[in-house]
Amino acid sequence: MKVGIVRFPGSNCEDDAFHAVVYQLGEEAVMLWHKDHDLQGSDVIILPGGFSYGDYLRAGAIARFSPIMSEVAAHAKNGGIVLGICNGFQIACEAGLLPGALLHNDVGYRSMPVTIRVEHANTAFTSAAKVGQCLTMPIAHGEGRFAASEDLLDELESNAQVLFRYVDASGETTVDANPNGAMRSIAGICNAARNVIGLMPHPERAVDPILGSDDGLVLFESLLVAAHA
Amino acid sequence: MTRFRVSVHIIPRRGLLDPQGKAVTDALHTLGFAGVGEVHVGRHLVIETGAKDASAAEASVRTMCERLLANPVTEDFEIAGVVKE
Amino acid sequence: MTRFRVSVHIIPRRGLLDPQGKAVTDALHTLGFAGVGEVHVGRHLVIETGAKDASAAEASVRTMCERLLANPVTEDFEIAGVVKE
Amino acid sequence: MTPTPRPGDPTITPALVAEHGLTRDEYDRLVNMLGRTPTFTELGIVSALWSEHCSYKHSRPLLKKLPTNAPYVLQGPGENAGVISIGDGLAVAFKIESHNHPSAVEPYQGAATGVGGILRDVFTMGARPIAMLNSLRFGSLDSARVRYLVAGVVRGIGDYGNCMGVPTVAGDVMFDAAYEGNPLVNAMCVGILREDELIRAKAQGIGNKIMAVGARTGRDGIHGASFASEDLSHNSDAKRPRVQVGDPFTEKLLLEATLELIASGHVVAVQDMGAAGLTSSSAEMAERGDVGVTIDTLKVPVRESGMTPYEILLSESQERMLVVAIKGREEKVRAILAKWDLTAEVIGEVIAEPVYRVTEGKKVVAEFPGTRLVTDCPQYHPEAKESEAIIALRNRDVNAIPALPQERNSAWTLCRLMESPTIASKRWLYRQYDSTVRTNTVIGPGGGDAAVLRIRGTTKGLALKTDCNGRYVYLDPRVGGRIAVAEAARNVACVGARPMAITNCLNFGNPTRPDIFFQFREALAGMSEACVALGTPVTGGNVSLYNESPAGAVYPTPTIGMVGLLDDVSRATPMSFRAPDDAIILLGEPTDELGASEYLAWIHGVVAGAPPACDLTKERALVETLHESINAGLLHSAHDCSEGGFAVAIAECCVANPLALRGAMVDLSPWKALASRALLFGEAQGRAIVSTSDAEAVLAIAKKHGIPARNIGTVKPHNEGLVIIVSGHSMRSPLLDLSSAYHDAIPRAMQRAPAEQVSAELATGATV
Ligand SMILES: Nc1ncnc2c1ncn2[C@@H]1O[C@H](COP(=O)(O)OP(=O)(O)O)[C@@H](O)[C@H]1O
Ligand SMILES: [Mg+2]
Repeated sequence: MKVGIVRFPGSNCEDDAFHAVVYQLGEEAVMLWHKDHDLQGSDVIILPGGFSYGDYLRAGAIARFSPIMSEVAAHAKNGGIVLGICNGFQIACEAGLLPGALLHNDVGYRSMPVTIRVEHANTAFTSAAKVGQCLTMPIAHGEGRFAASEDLLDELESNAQVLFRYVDASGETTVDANPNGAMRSIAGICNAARNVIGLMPHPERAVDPILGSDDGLVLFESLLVAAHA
Repeated sequence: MTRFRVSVHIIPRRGLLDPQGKAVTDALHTLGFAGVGEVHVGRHLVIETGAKDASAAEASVRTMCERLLANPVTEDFEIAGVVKE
Repeated sequence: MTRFRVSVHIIPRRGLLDPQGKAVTDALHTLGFAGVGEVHVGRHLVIETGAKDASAAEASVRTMCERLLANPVTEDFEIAGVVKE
Repeated sequence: MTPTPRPGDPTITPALVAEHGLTRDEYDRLVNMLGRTPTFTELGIVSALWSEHCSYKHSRPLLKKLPTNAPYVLQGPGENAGVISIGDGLAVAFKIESHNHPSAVEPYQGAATGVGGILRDVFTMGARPIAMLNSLRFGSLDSARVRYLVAGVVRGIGDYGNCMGVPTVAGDVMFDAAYEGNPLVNAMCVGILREDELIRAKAQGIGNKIMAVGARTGRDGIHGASFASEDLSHNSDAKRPRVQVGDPFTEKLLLEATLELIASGHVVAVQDMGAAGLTSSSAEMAERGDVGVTIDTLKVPVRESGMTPYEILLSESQERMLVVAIKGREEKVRAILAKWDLTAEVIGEVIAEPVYRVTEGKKVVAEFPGTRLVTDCPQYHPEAKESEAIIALRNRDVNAIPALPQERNSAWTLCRLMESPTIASKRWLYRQYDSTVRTNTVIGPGGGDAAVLRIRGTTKGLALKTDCNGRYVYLDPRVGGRIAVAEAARNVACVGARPMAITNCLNFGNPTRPDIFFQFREALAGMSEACVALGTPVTGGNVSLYNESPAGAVYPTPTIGMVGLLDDVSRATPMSFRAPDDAIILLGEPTDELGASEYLAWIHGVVAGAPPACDLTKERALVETLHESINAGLLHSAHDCSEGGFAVAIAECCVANPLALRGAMVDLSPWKALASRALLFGEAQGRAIVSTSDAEAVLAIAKKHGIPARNIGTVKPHNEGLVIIVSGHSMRSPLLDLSSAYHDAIPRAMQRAPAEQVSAELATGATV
């Protein structure tokens, strides 16, 4: 599997994604420059976390116009896997690759571990996980409150596009377990075709027990399965 | 080409939770401004641009809003003024 | 007491760096809006408040700006409109 | 060439000279150096370079006495940052800096630009920043203004570091009325580099080009350096336009571009444009290289039209740097910057002629002979005399202070202390800091006595912590200076590291006051003694004087930033108890000392008594005991006793990790000769509480190093609470009480004033 990680000006989690793929998963990864038009034959594209263009105006609003995004969109359209983490999720929403929007947290910036529950396993990023499985990993964001119209939310639910929800230690969604006020506790979603996935928590920061959790590994392992399918 | 200064309001769509507006309301109440009701917080942009006339300037800023400045999922925009420099 | 809707612009003070405005200018240039000069990004607040008349409403919002809404060190404000509800 | 005044320049009058902060003597010195009257531009340059902030005119003679050597020190004081070797061809660059005055005026931007400045100091050495720390001092949280400052400072630190993608991993925060009008905001940055990529800020190579890199120059922050060298008075409000606005996005681009530039070999020197901007960076680079330079202000990219040379030279616009490019490589430098959407312009040259010359096009506007602008700066040796009032405070018999009636129940006292904001959990702050980005944070904020970062490609880890108890330094500067270093060393030892070196930020009042200069001299002496004893040289730092408000000077606060090295990062040890049934061992010995304690300050409102004694031989033995026990894999947790003494320390071991509360049962009967409040809440130094499943082995190691150690009890499940047997009584504290006191105190205090917070939040357009 070859993973292409896009470097936008202001990205800052691209090395973390690289390490997760190359050292923890043992797969190949390349850095893609946002001004280029070449995905270098990548099977999976990761839009990493960070503050592309400083998150000025709105998180992800400016990055979506980077030259490489037209290639990423074409890749997605052809069924290629695209994974947006944190700022990458925001970029994917702004680019229209994913529905909805990410607004300012109701409580300000939050950096802390959260637990998310896997809602569906039938995507390239969750296939190795079990439905209902709870994973612990860090969040670190100020604009992660997922929002959409009630109609769109219903549609996402009925299409099984809500992939992750914030939950408490016992696996239940509660107001206290929701770190940013996200509607319906949504932490991550996929598109209707299920090949574009976005989430606010950082699975690439939870791939090594010495850092407190390796719960994110199962998600990256899912990518392997999908890429070799 | 004439230079214009176009100002735009970008406003969070009604119905979406506006934590910032709420925080401001609460703060104003704490400070004793009891009569304050709802507060809405949006963005105010002032864009200097060249155009052949005021309506061309406005049209061009409208396009900027649609493409970049406002998020169509969560925000509305209005052109608040067009002034010749 | 009448209800008023007062709108306020809060703008980064001239001369101070406006990183947000600069990023938006650059992005608009990239998008092909070549005629764009400077862009400034501030906040637009709409405050509902009760007052005996329009000028009292305006005066009260002015105090709110001075005390809370605008940062006196880095921002200026202007009352953009007072409308009876 | 003799510079000519520019049309419109004000004439040089005694009043203008005074306005520029130069004394009569300093002005005479300048006229002597030039052999003529200075131009307005020259007066501006000298005013900045001879300000306390840039020239260290009151502190340099004493700073020279600090120990700075160790075989592994690659770069000591005098550069943008200090650098030590950590083996495997790797080195660590680190430095701490203050942004106290700007933060007092505009907390958000002041703190943010402080973070930006210290980051640049580290990456201009060729190092990639891997961690940030912050050391903060505020007045009481009862004050709305203080809460406003806390909210703004913390958000400023967070927003800047978070955007840069550098984790903020540790720090320390204290609250005391002494800091009410003048908060302290010290930020530390740590970076990693390959030893062979180390670059210095030394102009060299005649004909090489001086290039301005990064953001454009605006009118912001003109005279910030001299501003930082004045007392904060009500008058400071009038100086508000000097506030600078940070742009972390541009800084992130500058970081990437700079590292690429250094790796490319096209530049021979890199220097941050910090305080006093272009003037100070160019003059200091020239002085280090002992070369001449010439700068043309017309070539400097500006943000506003009509800027004068005076303004361009003194502007403190952020996110800018100066590089010396090898002649002929200018285009290559430009190309690298352009990749990151940044500009680089040639603004000057390294010249053979020994002058510092500034031109505006062809016209010379300032010229100084050789490097005398820097080297001829005045130095002062002020008078030092201890304040009688402080001597009286120190000599007060604090043991005679009667206990409050509620204190008959020591569990009450403990619970109150746990909610003192100085002791309470700082999670409200650090949950606003990304602490996990870069995926190296093995122990983050709140997890251990120091932060631990792994070093990829090795088995090693770095331990980092800032510390300083200004109250100790106030009551006895010599002892307080020692303790600041000793506590920082203890903290990195508690996570398993060997203390290696320190950086320091000396926050003091007005040095021309004899009582303040006494504090400065003595605190430095104490620091030096501790650095020698503990083998931790000083590699750099920062001096911030004139930290005074109308209410008086802050506590003298020499903040220590300690770097330690773990050979095996997998041994990194947390502060919280883990396994029930583990033995609890107290390393070190309680005493009857109660002076200068948090107990007296928080429970009795008394700041008095002598601070606890600090025996540096014992401190070293403790560090070695901790290091050896942890490396032998013997310890499950380690936590030192600091503010709040033994009782607070053990309560923290029980409740610091809210997801895994642990009880404990300990018996202090062996020390029944001591008064129980000194035993419980006194702050005797040289102690740590450790837990282990092999008490014998730990006691043996302690014995070998000659420190007292005793098995005092066991870790228990959470439902058994904390039980301390003291003077024949069982003192019982339910964990939920301790935990909520400890974890909720600061959030509760900060909630009290939504109004002030919101205004801070709105101030920069960032949203809630
Ligand atoms: N401003 C801060 N930023 C990040 N972490 C902090 C800050 N202040 C305190 N911490 C963290 O909280 C924990 C307790 O700090 P402190 O009370 O200073 O410890 P000690 O008293 O043992 O020296 C440490 O892990 C420290 O790094
Ligand atoms: Mg503490």
